[in-house]
Formats: sequence, structure tokens, C-alpha cells
Amino acid sequence: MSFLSNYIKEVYGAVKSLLTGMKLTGYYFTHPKENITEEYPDNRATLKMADRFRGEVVLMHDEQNEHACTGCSACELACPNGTIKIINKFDITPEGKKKKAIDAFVYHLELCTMCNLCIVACPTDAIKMAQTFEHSVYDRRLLTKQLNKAGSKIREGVE
Amino acid sequence: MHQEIKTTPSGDMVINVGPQHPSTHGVLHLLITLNGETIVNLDPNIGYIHRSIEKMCESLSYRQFIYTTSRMDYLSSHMNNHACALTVEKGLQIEVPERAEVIRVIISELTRLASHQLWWGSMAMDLGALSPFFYAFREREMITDIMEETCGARLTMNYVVPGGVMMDLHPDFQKKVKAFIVQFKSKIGEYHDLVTGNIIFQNRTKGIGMLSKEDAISYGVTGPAARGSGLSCDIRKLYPYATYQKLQFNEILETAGDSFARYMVRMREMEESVSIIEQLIDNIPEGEFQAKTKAVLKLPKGEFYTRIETARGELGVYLVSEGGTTPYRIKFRSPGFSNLSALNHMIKGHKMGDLVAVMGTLDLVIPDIDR
Amino acid sequence: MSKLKAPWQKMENDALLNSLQTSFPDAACAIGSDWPEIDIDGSDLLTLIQKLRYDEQWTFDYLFCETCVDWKTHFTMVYHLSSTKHRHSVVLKAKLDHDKPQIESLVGFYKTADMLEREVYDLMGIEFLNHPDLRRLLLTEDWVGYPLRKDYEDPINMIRL
Amino acid sequence: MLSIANILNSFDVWLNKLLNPTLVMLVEMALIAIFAIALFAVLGLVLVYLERKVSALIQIRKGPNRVGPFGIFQTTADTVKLIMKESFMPDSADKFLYKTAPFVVMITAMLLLAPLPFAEGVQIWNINIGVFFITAVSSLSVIGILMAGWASNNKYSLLGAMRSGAQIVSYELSAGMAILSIIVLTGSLNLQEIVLSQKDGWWIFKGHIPAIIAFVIYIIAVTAETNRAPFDLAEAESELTGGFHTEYAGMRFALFFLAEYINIFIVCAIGATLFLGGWMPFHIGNWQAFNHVMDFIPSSIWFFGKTFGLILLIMWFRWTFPRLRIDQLLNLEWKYLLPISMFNLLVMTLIAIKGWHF
Repeated sequence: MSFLSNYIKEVYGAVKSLLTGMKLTGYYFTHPKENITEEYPDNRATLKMADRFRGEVVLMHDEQNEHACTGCSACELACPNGTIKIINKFDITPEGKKKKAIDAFVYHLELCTMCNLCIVACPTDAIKMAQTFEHSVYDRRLLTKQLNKAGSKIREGVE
Repeated sequence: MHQEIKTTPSGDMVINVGPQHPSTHGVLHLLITLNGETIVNLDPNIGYIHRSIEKMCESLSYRQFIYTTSRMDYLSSHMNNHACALTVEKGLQIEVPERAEVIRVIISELTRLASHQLWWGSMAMDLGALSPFFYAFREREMITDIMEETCGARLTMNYVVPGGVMMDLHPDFQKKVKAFIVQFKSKIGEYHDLVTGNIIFQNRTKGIGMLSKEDAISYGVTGPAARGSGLSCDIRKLYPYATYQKLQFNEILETAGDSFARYMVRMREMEESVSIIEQLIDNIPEGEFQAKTKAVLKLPKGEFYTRIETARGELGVYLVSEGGTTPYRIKFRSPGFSNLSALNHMIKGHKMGDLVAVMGTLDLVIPDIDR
Repeated sequence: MSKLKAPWQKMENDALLNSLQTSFPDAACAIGSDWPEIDIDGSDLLTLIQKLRYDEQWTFDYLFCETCVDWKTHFTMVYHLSSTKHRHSVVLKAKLDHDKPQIESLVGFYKTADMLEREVYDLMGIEFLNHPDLRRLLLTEDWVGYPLRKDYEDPINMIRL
Repeated sequence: MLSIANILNSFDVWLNKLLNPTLVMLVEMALIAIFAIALFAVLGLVLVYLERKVSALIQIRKGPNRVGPFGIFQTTADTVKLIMKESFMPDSADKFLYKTAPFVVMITAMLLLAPLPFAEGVQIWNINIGVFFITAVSSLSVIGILMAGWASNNKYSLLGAMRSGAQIVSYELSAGMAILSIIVLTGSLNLQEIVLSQKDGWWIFKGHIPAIIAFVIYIIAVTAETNRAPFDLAEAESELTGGFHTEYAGMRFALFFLAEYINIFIVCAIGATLFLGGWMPFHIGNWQAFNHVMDFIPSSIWFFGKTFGLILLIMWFRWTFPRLRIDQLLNLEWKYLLPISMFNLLVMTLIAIKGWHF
């Protein structure tokens, strides 16, 4: 008879374990408020990423279209993937001295791994990580960006 | 052309599982010789995601190579970076401030929790239960939000730099971690109701994929997979690093050595990690979060080895330096690599359905194997 | 990380070093950065492993890392051995010449060596004698050359920094 | 009273006046064919939508809500997509078997519609061996699956087909046993009579303990027979990447997909008819007012309501349980379900002889 009793115990234990599982899913089935998914494309207006979120590298310009990049290419050296290319030019200061200035801050977004080493390395805190994450484009050439806007020049007093 | 079915001389069928397969979680290609439904032999063919991180690191400076390691085992990326930072700090004899060490350990334990939750969800999905995945991701989402707020990225955080951490903690870091602990504690019971207690799950994992302690040592299996067969190999306990000496936590050991034992080790390790975070979250010491380091780091000539415990096992970083600014040779002893080598031994004679169960409890992450 | 190595590790290493020196007078033993090191020539690896593995005094039963370093003039095979019983570790370095690097395979002693050695053969080109099935592990069968060697030239994607 | 049976009869009388009997029979057969196809299409859409919404709710997410209000047109969009998709055929496939497999599975699903009592007096084919016809025809679908598995010359589908062959054949046993234990009570195989015999109470209540056991066994066996939930080994996506319909695409895959959902509807309909009284309203003893109110609900609503209740139960299984292994599956059938259902049959016959049932 012991075979029969543990046979029944076995079946009872099995059914009980199945029912506890079903009780849990049943609870979620009857409580739609527990829903956690976020409707991404619709809530794009209200969606705000954390302010330290690393989306892409951005050169900050103020209203007078001035930035703080001296063209020292510390970020270019710090970058492990060769994402940043600094092209310099020499413009003549009023006293006639040659002064290095940035001509083009070329940034390959498709190579960047958002490791934040360039931001840490920049002596004048000229570049910052933006919070954008929608980087997909139809043409790969669009991913090679020039960060310094046209006609922008370095802010006074930044050395 | 007629693609004839490759059969071995003894008439068994050779079947390709992967590299494009739902339950290998990555590009793992297994050549399985099947005799009917039972597996005769399993030959892993890896290398589909081999980027040769070791060769890349030879041309990166000591600050730069750390970020590549978070692409190795992306689920415990913070711990990989932590290991590399420890190696560099051991070489340069840098004294890491107390606050940085505690922050590193908290984020490590949070990453371990997130990795175990993803493992739990995807293992249940492999065995056919599709809902647990979403319950696991509900809690994991809270951790990734914390990471996004403090470290700036959700998966490959790159928060560790030689000498400490890159930025200080976010002001409401502690508030969010405490909220996560409350939520996790209330939901861990659900994990057990839905999967652990389930009779079908127990039949699918009990007595499957046996691994004895001696074989675990001989195959070099480490982490929860080895602790499932009673081998005490938790590096946090044996060779404590960072602040693990001062923490009270016990090493989870199961002796059965089958898939269910490995499963239970990870489930109880989740609770252990929560208790570690609880011990640390309230007394994070004040002070600066990063030691002063020179601009260009030059390690002295010699070799340095660090062992740490990631979510999958023991990660070893063996760094040989010639005194230059870049490592001369670096070798990552990855836990997934040796865990995979034991798979053939564990799966012999089992059915196709068991392959999924055993691989689930081995918790393989393929970039960690290929590097 | 305390500046000094953990105190208990330092004391243990010295004890292990003395015992190693007494039993292996010919091999050069020294304290490495973490654990005692034994430098030997590639040919007498098997006899040393035989003793280290099965001798009650050490029982180094856990090979947790096996790799190879290319010093341009010669190769060194580096074995990190540890014992789960006594909880001590040792580093074994075997020197191999550069043109025809050959060494005994340790698959007989440690099953984990099988895939580790296949990977070293695949990336470094070290020939492992009587290894059960020595094939390329990561790269395709018809790959030419061994990428991790210092003198490896890859015209397509080798960036010379 | 406006009931579907009267409408159909008056339509039949009107037709007879117009045409001679053979033409009437042809026209009616054509109409029934159209009705069956329409029912399939509607059922396919509704069931797939229901499945996706139920799984979404259980998995704490939203489910389809973009295509049309609350995502209602999602399934129509799916079917249009499947129709437009190119259903290519692997060149080394066994052409004839590959093409006919989906039709075999679909035909068995359609044949099973015949004896079902949709409402009072509404039945496509009122044969007196209804239940016997259903159990016989439902075992034909395994041939279609084996054909599909073998013909697509793919190792995974071969494995999937072998598994589902063993599974369906063995689970028909305990399903048949469960049905038998109710037939013992009703005495007749005609489905209409079975429903009428439940006028004073459903068999699941009248047959008390053994009927409930038979009902539970029936539900388990039927989930296995339609390759669903804990027993979906045939197309276990995490092991066999798709099982017997890996190589199918486009319309052929849609046929398989639709046939699976129609099978679920049919087995739940049979379950509802046998155990829960088909279109018989829910009466409680002698509460005349309550019973009277129940009679107002038309009988077809009763039938579809009960069937969809059982379908929800089967869907609930799918999203809660992991999958069984092939040997555990057969072990469960032969060592647990079959002995219990046989013993249950004995108990039921004893009760039927002694007359202890209500």
C-alpha cells in the first residue's frame, strides 16, 4: 500500500506546485495595473534620460557662438578608438604672434563607444556628453560629425 | 544541390546547434552527434565573436584598455573593469581611497544581481516558461536605471578608472538602491513560486548534467557552476580583495552537483548579494572617490595577476609589462571558457532537451568565451 | 588594497618557496610579484608537473591559467597552478625556443588544459605534443599565421599606432 | 421565438419550394462550406488576438495596441502579411508531401466541425456516432505533422515531427478514456442527445467525483494533443528552433498556425459539450426565477462562452509552465494519466450501474 500512498502524495505535490505557479500568473492576469512597459515612441516628448547618460560627445557653444576648445587634442590622445580628429590652423593674433586654434573637431560617432575618457581628459571642459540616444541615420557619412559650429571661435581667456 | 545529412560512421546524426540558435544566447556553435534523441558527443566550435581583445590591449594605454574588458563578459562588465583597475593599481602601488573601494563593491554586487536576474529569466525561457523573463526584467530595470543615473551607461558602465571611480555617486543613489532592495525582497518569493517550486522545472533539472567536485576542479569550472558541486571557489572569500574582508557574507555551497543545485546556488547568491549591499549602503565612508594619479601611467617591468569573482566565476587578469605605457602581454582567464570545456563531459548521454537545461545553468556568455 | 600583499599570503609564500627549493634544487625558484615562480626549460615540464600534481605535500590540482608570452627571442609558457586542498599557488614558466616551439601537453593531468592549449596553439603557434585533438579553436582551419605573435603582420586591419 | 434553428428550418423550407431536392442539398452544402471557412477565419483572428492579449497581461506588458483600437486589427494585418509572404520550398524537400501536409492538417480540423452542436438544433451533421467520429478523425492530424516533418528534409523538423507523433498518439488514449467515462453516463454517442441529457444539470456536477477527475485528465490530454504549453515539444523553439514547421513560410505556415488554433477551439468545444453541457443554460436546482433568467441568454452564447472559458484555461497553462522533456511527457501519460483514467472509468461504470449519479 505504501506505493499507492506515495503515488498519491507525489501527484498531490505536483498539482499543488503547478497551482501555486498558476495562482501567481493568474494574479498578474487580473491586475493589469502592474504593467511596467513604457510606450517608447509615444512618450518621446516626456522621456528624459538621466543627466549623466552618455549619448554622444558635444562641443558646448554659448550664445556668442564661442566654445572653449583650444585644439590641444588631449581628447584625441585619450580616445581608445581614434574617434576624435582635431585639425588645427594657425591664425595671427593682433600682436602678430601665431596662435594655434581649432579648425575642425571631427567626431566619428560610429566609432565612439561612449567610454567618457575624452571628457575626463579635456583640460578646459569644452566637450560634454549629450543625452541623445537616437543615432540611427540612413547614410553612414552623416555619422562623421564636425562638432565646432561654422564661424565659432574660442572664448576669450580660455588658455 | 542535395545537402546530404552528415552522419558519423556509426550512423549517428551530426546536428548543428548554433551559431544562430535561440538558446545559445550568442554565437556559440555546437556540433552535436545525436543517436536518436540522446547526445553522443558535443564539440563546441567557438570564435564567431573573437575580437582578440588581448591583441587590442597591447596597443592601448593603461587607462584605455580597461573599457575593452567590459565588452568581454558584458553582464559583469563592472567587475571586469574592477579586475583590470586592481591589476594596474597593484603594479603602480596606488592606494585606492576607502570610499572608492566601497562604491566599487556596491556596484559589483548590483551588477552580479542584475546578471543573475537576466540568467534566471532567460533560463526559464529556455525551458519553455515565457513569463518569468518579464518578472526578472522588472527588477533588473531598477538596477539599470540606478546605473544609468550614477555611472552614465546601462550595461557597459566603464565607471572604474585606475585609482578609484570616474565620478562620485549620484545624490539619490542610496535612496534608489534601498527602494530596489525593498522591491526585490518582496518579489523573490514570486521567483521561487513560479519556477523553483514548479514540478516540471524540477524534473527538467534534477539529476541532469552531473558534475562531480573532482571533475569541476580538473575542468577548471568556477563560480556558481562549481559551487553547485560543492567546490568552494568563491574568490571573494578565499582571496578577499577590495572591502570583502570586512563584510559578513557566507559562501553558498550545494553538494548535489546537478543542474538544480547550480540553479539554487545562484538563487541564494542573489539574496547574499542583497545582504552585502545592505551592509554597505548605509555606511559609505566620506572622502574623495579617486586617488591622484600621474597623467601617463607606466607600470614597472614585471608581471601582475589579479583574481576576482564575477557573476560567472573566477576572472584572472595576467598582465606582463615591459615598463612601457602599454601592456606588453595581457591574458584574461575567462570563467566562461573553462565552464564550456566541461559541457561535453556533463551532457554525454542526455537528451536534446537537457542540453538546454545544462547550458542554462552554466550561464554561458559567448563574448566572454571568445574574447 | 593594502599596500603590502595580504599578510597571510606573504608568510605562506615563503614557506612554499623553501619547500620548493629543497625538493627542486636545479630549477630556479624565486618570489614573483604574487606567488613563488619556478623557471624551467620546456623539456622537463612533465617530470615537474608529475611531482607537483600528485605529491601529497602540494597537490596542485587546479590549473587556473595557462598562457604563452612571446618575448621576440623566445616563448615562455606560463602555468598558474593552485591547490584546492592547501590553498597555495605557484607560477611555472617554461622557456621554448622561437623557431620550433614544442612542449608536452598537460591534458593528462588537467582536463581544462585541452581547450586552453588549443587556444594557445591557435593564437601563438605552440606545438603541444600528444594533445588528443590539436585543432584551431577560435580561427578558421585555413587561417595563415598566428595573430598573437609580436611579429604577426596582417595587411588588412593591423593599425600601427 | 427567434432562434437560429427556426431561421434555418424556415430557410430550408423556402429553398425546397424553389428547387428540386438535389439542388437544395448542393446549395446547402455550399453554404455550409462558406460558413465553415468564415468561422475558421473569424476564429483564427479572434483566438490569435486573444492569445497575444492574455500573454501580454500575464507578462505585465501591453500586448498589441497599435494596429486599430486596442490592436484589434493586428491579426488581420498578420494574416495579410502571411498571405503576401513568399512561401518558398527547400529544393531538396519532398515536393508532394511538403505541399499536401498543411492541407491534411487543415482538412482534419474542418471535418471535426461537423458534429459540433453550436446551438439548440443547429448542427452541420447530426450523426448518431458524433463522439466516435470526432475521436477517429482527430487522430488524422498527426499524419499531416509527420508528413511536414519528413518532407522538409531538415533535421530539426524531423526531430520535431517524431516527437509530436509519439505525443499525439499516446495522449489520445487518456483523452478517449476521459470521453468514454462520460459516454458511460449519457449512454448515447449523439452529441445533440448528450447535450439534451444534461438538461437537469451538467455532467460535471451530476457525475460528481469521477467526472471532475475525467475533466482534469481530458484538459491535460487535450493540451498535449494540440501540441500546446507544457507539452509543445513538437515546435520547442528553444531546442528545435521551430520543429516540424521550420521550413514553412507564407500561406503554408499560416495554414499550420490556423489549424493549431482551430484544433484548440474544437477540443475545447467537445470538452464544453461533454462536461459543461454544450449550449444548455446553467440551472440551479429549483430556483425557478434564476433558471428562467438564464434561459433568456441564447444557447449559442452559452456554447461559445463555455468554449472560450476552456480556451482561456489552456492559454493560462501555456504562459505559466516550462516544457516537459519527451521521455517525461510519455512517462506522465503512460504511468500517471492512463492508470488514473482507467480506474476512473471503472468507478464511473460502477456509479452508472448502481445509479448513484444524480
